Amino acid sequence: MKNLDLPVVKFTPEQNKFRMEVRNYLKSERESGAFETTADSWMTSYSPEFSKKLGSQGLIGMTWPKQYGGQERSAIDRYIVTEELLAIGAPVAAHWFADRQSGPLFLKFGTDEQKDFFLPKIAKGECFFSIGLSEPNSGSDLASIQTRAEKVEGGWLVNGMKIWTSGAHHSHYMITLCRTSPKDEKNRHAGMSQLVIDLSADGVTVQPIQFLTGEHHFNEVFMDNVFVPDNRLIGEVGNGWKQGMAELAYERSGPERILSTFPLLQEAVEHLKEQNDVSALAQALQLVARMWSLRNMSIGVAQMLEEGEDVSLTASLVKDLGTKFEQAVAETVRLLIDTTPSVTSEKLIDRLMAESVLHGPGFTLRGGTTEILRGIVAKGVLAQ
Amino acid sequence: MKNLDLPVVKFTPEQNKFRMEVRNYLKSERESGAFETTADSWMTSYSPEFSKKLGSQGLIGMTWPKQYGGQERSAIDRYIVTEELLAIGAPVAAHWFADRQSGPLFLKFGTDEQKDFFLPKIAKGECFFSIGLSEPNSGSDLASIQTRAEKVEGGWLVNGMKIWTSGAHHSHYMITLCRTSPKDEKNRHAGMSQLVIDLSADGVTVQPIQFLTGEHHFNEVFMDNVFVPDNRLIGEVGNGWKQGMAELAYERSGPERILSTFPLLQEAVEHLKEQNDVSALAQALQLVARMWSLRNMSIGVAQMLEEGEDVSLTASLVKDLGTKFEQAVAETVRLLIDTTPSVTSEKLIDRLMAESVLHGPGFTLRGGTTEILRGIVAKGVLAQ
Amino acid sequence: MSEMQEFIVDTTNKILKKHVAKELIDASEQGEWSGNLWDVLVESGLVSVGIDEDFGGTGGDSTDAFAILRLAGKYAAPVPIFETIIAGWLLAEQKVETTYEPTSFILDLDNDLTGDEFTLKQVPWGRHVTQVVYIGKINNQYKLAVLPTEKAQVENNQNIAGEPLDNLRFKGLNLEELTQFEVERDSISEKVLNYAVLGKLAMMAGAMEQVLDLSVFYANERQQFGRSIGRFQAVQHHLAALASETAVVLAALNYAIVAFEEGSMKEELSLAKMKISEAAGTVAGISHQLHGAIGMTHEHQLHQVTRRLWAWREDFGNEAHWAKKLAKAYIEDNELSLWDFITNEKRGNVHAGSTI
Amino acid sequence: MSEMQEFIVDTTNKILKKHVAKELIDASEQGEWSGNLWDVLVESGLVSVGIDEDFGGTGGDSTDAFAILRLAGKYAAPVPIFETIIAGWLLAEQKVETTYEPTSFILDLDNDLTGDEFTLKQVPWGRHVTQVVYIGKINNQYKLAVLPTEKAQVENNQNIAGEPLDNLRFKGLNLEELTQFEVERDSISEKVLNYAVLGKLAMMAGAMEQVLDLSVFYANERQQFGRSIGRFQAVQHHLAALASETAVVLAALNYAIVAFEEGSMKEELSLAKMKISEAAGTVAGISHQLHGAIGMTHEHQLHQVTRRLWAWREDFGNEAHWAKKLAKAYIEDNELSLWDFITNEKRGNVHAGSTI
Repeated sequence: MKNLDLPVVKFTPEQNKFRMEVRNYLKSERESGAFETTADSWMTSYSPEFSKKLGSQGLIGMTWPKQYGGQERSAIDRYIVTEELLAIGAPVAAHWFADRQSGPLFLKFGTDEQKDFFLPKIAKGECFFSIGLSEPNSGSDLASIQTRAEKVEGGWLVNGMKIWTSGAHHSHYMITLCRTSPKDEKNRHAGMSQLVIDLSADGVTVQPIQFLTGEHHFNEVFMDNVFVPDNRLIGEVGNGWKQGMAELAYERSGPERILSTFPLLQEAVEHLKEQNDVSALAQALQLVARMWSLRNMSIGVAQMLEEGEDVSLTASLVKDLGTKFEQAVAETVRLLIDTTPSVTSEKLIDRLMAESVLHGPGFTLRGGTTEILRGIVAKGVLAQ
Repeated sequence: MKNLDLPVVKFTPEQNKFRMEVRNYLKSERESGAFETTADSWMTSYSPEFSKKLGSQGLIGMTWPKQYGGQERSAIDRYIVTEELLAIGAPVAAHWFADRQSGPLFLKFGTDEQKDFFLPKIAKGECFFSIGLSEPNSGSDLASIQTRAEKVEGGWLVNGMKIWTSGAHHSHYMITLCRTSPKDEKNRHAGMSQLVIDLSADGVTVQPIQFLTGEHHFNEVFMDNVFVPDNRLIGEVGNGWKQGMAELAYERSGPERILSTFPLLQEAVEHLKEQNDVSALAQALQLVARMWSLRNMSIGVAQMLEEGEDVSLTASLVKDLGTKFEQAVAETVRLLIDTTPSVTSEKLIDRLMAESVLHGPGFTLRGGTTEILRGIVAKGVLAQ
Repeated sequence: MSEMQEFIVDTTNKILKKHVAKELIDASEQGEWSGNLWDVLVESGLVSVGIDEDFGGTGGDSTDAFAILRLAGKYAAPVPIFETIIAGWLLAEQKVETTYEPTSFILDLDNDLTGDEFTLKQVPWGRHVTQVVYIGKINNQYKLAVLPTEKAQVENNQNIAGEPLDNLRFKGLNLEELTQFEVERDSISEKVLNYAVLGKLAMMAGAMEQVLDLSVFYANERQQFGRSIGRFQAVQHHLAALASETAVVLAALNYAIVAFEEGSMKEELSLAKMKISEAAGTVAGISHQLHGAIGMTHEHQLHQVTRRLWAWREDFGNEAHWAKKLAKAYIEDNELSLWDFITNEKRGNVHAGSTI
Repeated sequence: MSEMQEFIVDTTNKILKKHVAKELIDASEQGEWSGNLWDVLVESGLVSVGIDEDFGGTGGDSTDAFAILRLAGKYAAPVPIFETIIAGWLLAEQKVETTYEPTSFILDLDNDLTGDEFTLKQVPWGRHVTQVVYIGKINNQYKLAVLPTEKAQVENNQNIAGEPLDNLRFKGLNLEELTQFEVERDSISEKVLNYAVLGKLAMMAGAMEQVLDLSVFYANERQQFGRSIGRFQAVQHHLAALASETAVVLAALNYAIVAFEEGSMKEELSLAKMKISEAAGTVAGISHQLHGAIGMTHEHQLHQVTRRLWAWREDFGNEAHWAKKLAKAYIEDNELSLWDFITNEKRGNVHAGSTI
């Protein structure tokens, strides 16, 4: 069995100072009414205005080369910013995927033209991306997708349908996994490619999938003879699966797998502290101990990513544990504090509880279900 | 989906009176030093003297016909006695399997001669049985057993080996599942029969399997050309699997799937009550709520068994939930009371904690693992 | 189950199956009043079961009513049947004839209504009921009073299930002229909680039955990697856990109902509430894990029951609340050892009447 | 990891792998003294790591010592290496030269030794050590004192792992003549707990690594229904959970060790103890479920580590104990919001010396 130790990252005084700057900025934004704290804000709290503000503060695309509008800061600096945004429950859903996945994808596989065209706009918080992966009936088996791109003069003709596409009704583009050659049962992951689809192009229809609360975050995206020019293919033809999987590593171990319900935990701890309820606070702090440990782990993985090491196993571990932790927050807090969960309540804790409970089931489903992650991990450890 | 309601059983005043008689008897026995309370006593606490006392009190084979030494009492009366024995942690391991499984098996499938010969001795607490099912490598797949009985003049010649046989070093007989015809891959459960093997017979060797604590409860039983006379075959040749499965229903839903760690819970609750620790007591009482509900369920299944209804699904539910509850007792109590678990401790709670923790993993393994039970349940509900 | 009760269950089941479609629940959560459904329930006498015919009720006993509420929970019937039945019982005990109007009730002992302007907070179904049975203080005296909502201003609010939980601002109501009765604080509180908790527990049990049904259906239906997902071990484990929790919840509920019916109920209420509220979260969580993404959509029916489980488990205090209450009583009023406490059956020789 | 530390880990690993067989642990649990193993550890200087050479130690720092203890936990090394190392640190701080004798220590602040007859209760490895470092009162004054065990009568007792936890009855020892030092109650208590808790956490982390290794081996090895059980989804879930818990435990441990080494440790100790003690039970439970019946036998190695996890998670207070302690401190001494508290890093500019 391979050693499971991860690097211990010590934040430097400069980093701690930077963290406080970000925190103070966000607090003042909240005080000025720019946003309200919500649970699960990275998935559900959408504000193009606020994204633009963050862009102007240099807080999007932070690690990217300056030439593309980035700040050339470290992954740890970006980690700090991400944490601060989530801890305060800021509205970051609009630019989230572009910053987290699409940008890094372009940097790794994109052409110079693509980098020049997309990255500066993303970094300004003015260009939003969705990720087109799942399809009806593909379920967890992404190799079975049927959206196909046919080679035509000067580009590709795309037909098919994507589902569960977060934010497609707001986004400008969708990075779309398509079949560019027919399925080969012996090599099920071959023959797929990634295309950038302009969501305002002819032939694209976006239809809402209402979330169980009635909110609109997810969509079905229909593509009917959508023309995609050659220069909107990312990386190599047929290499889409591999590229997409590399992309997934970025999303498994970040603070958003730990902090989605943090605003509720924070509110609960403050309440119990005020009540001098040692016994209940102790139970809440047991959650904090889990969170602190997970955070150490997540930061360690971020450091490994920075150093270009393989994190497929460890990132999956973080996500599996982290999303379970996010769920545990609501289920524990409700036993410590009497609440009437309600999204319309004027009481902050009632509202945060409602948001955490209602979004809770999604935590362990999105970005790879518990079942899938555990399969990955088990295969990882069995093989070693 | 079938209705999952079970009968609600109301104990009659007579039954409640009987319960108090049994309870007082057991308390006085404990006070007189006949036994010490232990956790998991039905599996580990062996006392032929005490079994004999219970027999003389008419508390073994209670439901059987008087003609065979029974008391012709109801299944509910027997349920009451079983509960009282477990709640006080009395040493009942010696006669447990004979009373619970072997006696009923003889009553259902045995010849008159077998009933005359075995049942009165069992009811007196003088004749103990083991169950020979598992074999090395059979794991959960009992159809793969290899012990074989070959027909010879006047009986059978048995060769093979059984494993995990509880109490074989104390018992007089072992009811042994054997192959009486070769395995048929199309009907894997056919061709097996049940034979009563005299554990003192020539060719039988009993070797201890030490429990992880070093205690001796389990055994390997080797059978080398053991002759079993014709009159020691139970039921029909080739019907052993079916008979054995019917036998298992008796063992899935009884109080021993709920109460193995009850002595620890009781001790903990008394302690917390003395300490006036409302918050910790509340957490302990949450276990009591689980237990009370499970007990209602278990009594309902007992009633259905009495009425001859099919309980294969519901009994599995009780066992799955009950054994998890038994484990949860130790894991919850340790968070409410500081202990130093030790089997040699003079403090009762430290000793009960040690017993409960050490035996805990076995609760969900014995009598069908969690995995097997859940498979049974899932197939049951999916088919409806 | 008595023949009478079988008939009631059968009738209720048919009515709800016919009249409660997903769309009806959606519309109700959007603020519409399920008038047709309500009228059918009224006509069938189902909103007044457990009330003697002398007081305008349908007869039958509380066990019949709990069986109806279990079905109401199963179908997530979007009407104040729970509130109306229990308000009806409370009024009938004061010899007030039942009206068949949609009625809510609220137990708020810390509230004290005075003057001619006051607010009732978080009144279930407030916007749709014509009267509220209020149990709390009026001019510093504990009262059970009937407040017509005609003149109340409604401030919409809702619970996590989208059920109305409105603030009612009353103005110009003459408190003197209300139908009202003096009550004793502790005994009325216990009575209301007994009715309300048991009723909600029945609804939760019904909702769990529905969750299990939906899950079984989905596991049989849904294909992945070329076979129905019910054949995967992880899904089987989920199903088994759902079946287990549902069965044990029913065992808790049914025992509590029998104890109530016999007039011997004591800690059974706490224990049942503790177990069932705990199970609600487990069941909802597992069913969503099993359903995957589809279960997170508004289009799928699952959330209509899981959101109700999440809301209802908190109603009248969650399991931790009741556990603390029981712990206090256990320390203060109980001389028994734990085993004596658990097996303490005063039932079997008690036969209190149960028709209210 | 520094080169020096890699070397130490490597050496320790080789020694323990060679000398700690299952039979050695069995014999120790039966009461035998693992003399050979102890001698090798002494000769290699591993029982005196973290003590300056001026005081007879081997040098190295506490991080090296925790790395050794992690391996001692992994192999379940049946010797008082944990106790000896920490007792050595406590003595070296009082400028007492280290002796390489097997030594235990006990923090018992409520105890007050007087006269010439007294008992130390539950002394780890009491029967096998030649001296005990006692931290508690002597004639009503807080002391750190060295008690030779020569004249003590041993009453055997053991923890759930079969490790000695003996009562020592001293008679005829002159308290005046002991090597002893006055200490301040709170600061010595904090110091001892820091060392002891971190050391035990390292051992627990090592034990969990071993549990994972054994489980992976078993899942690959064991066949059922014609294939290795590692191919069953339920078993894969168990393995994934074991790997997750082990990884997160290491993340907790390593951060706490760095904070300790840098002299900035505060709540890290509580948080690590809370997480790791919690994980111990999870890991032990899952591994037994995965191993099935074989894991319940004395013959199999698994219980040698799982029983230690069950014992060690309670040592020096379990997670609930530390959570309460932290909750009290959080209420009394902390002005920060939770997020400020979690991200409050005074580290990075502190570089306290770490060799003791």
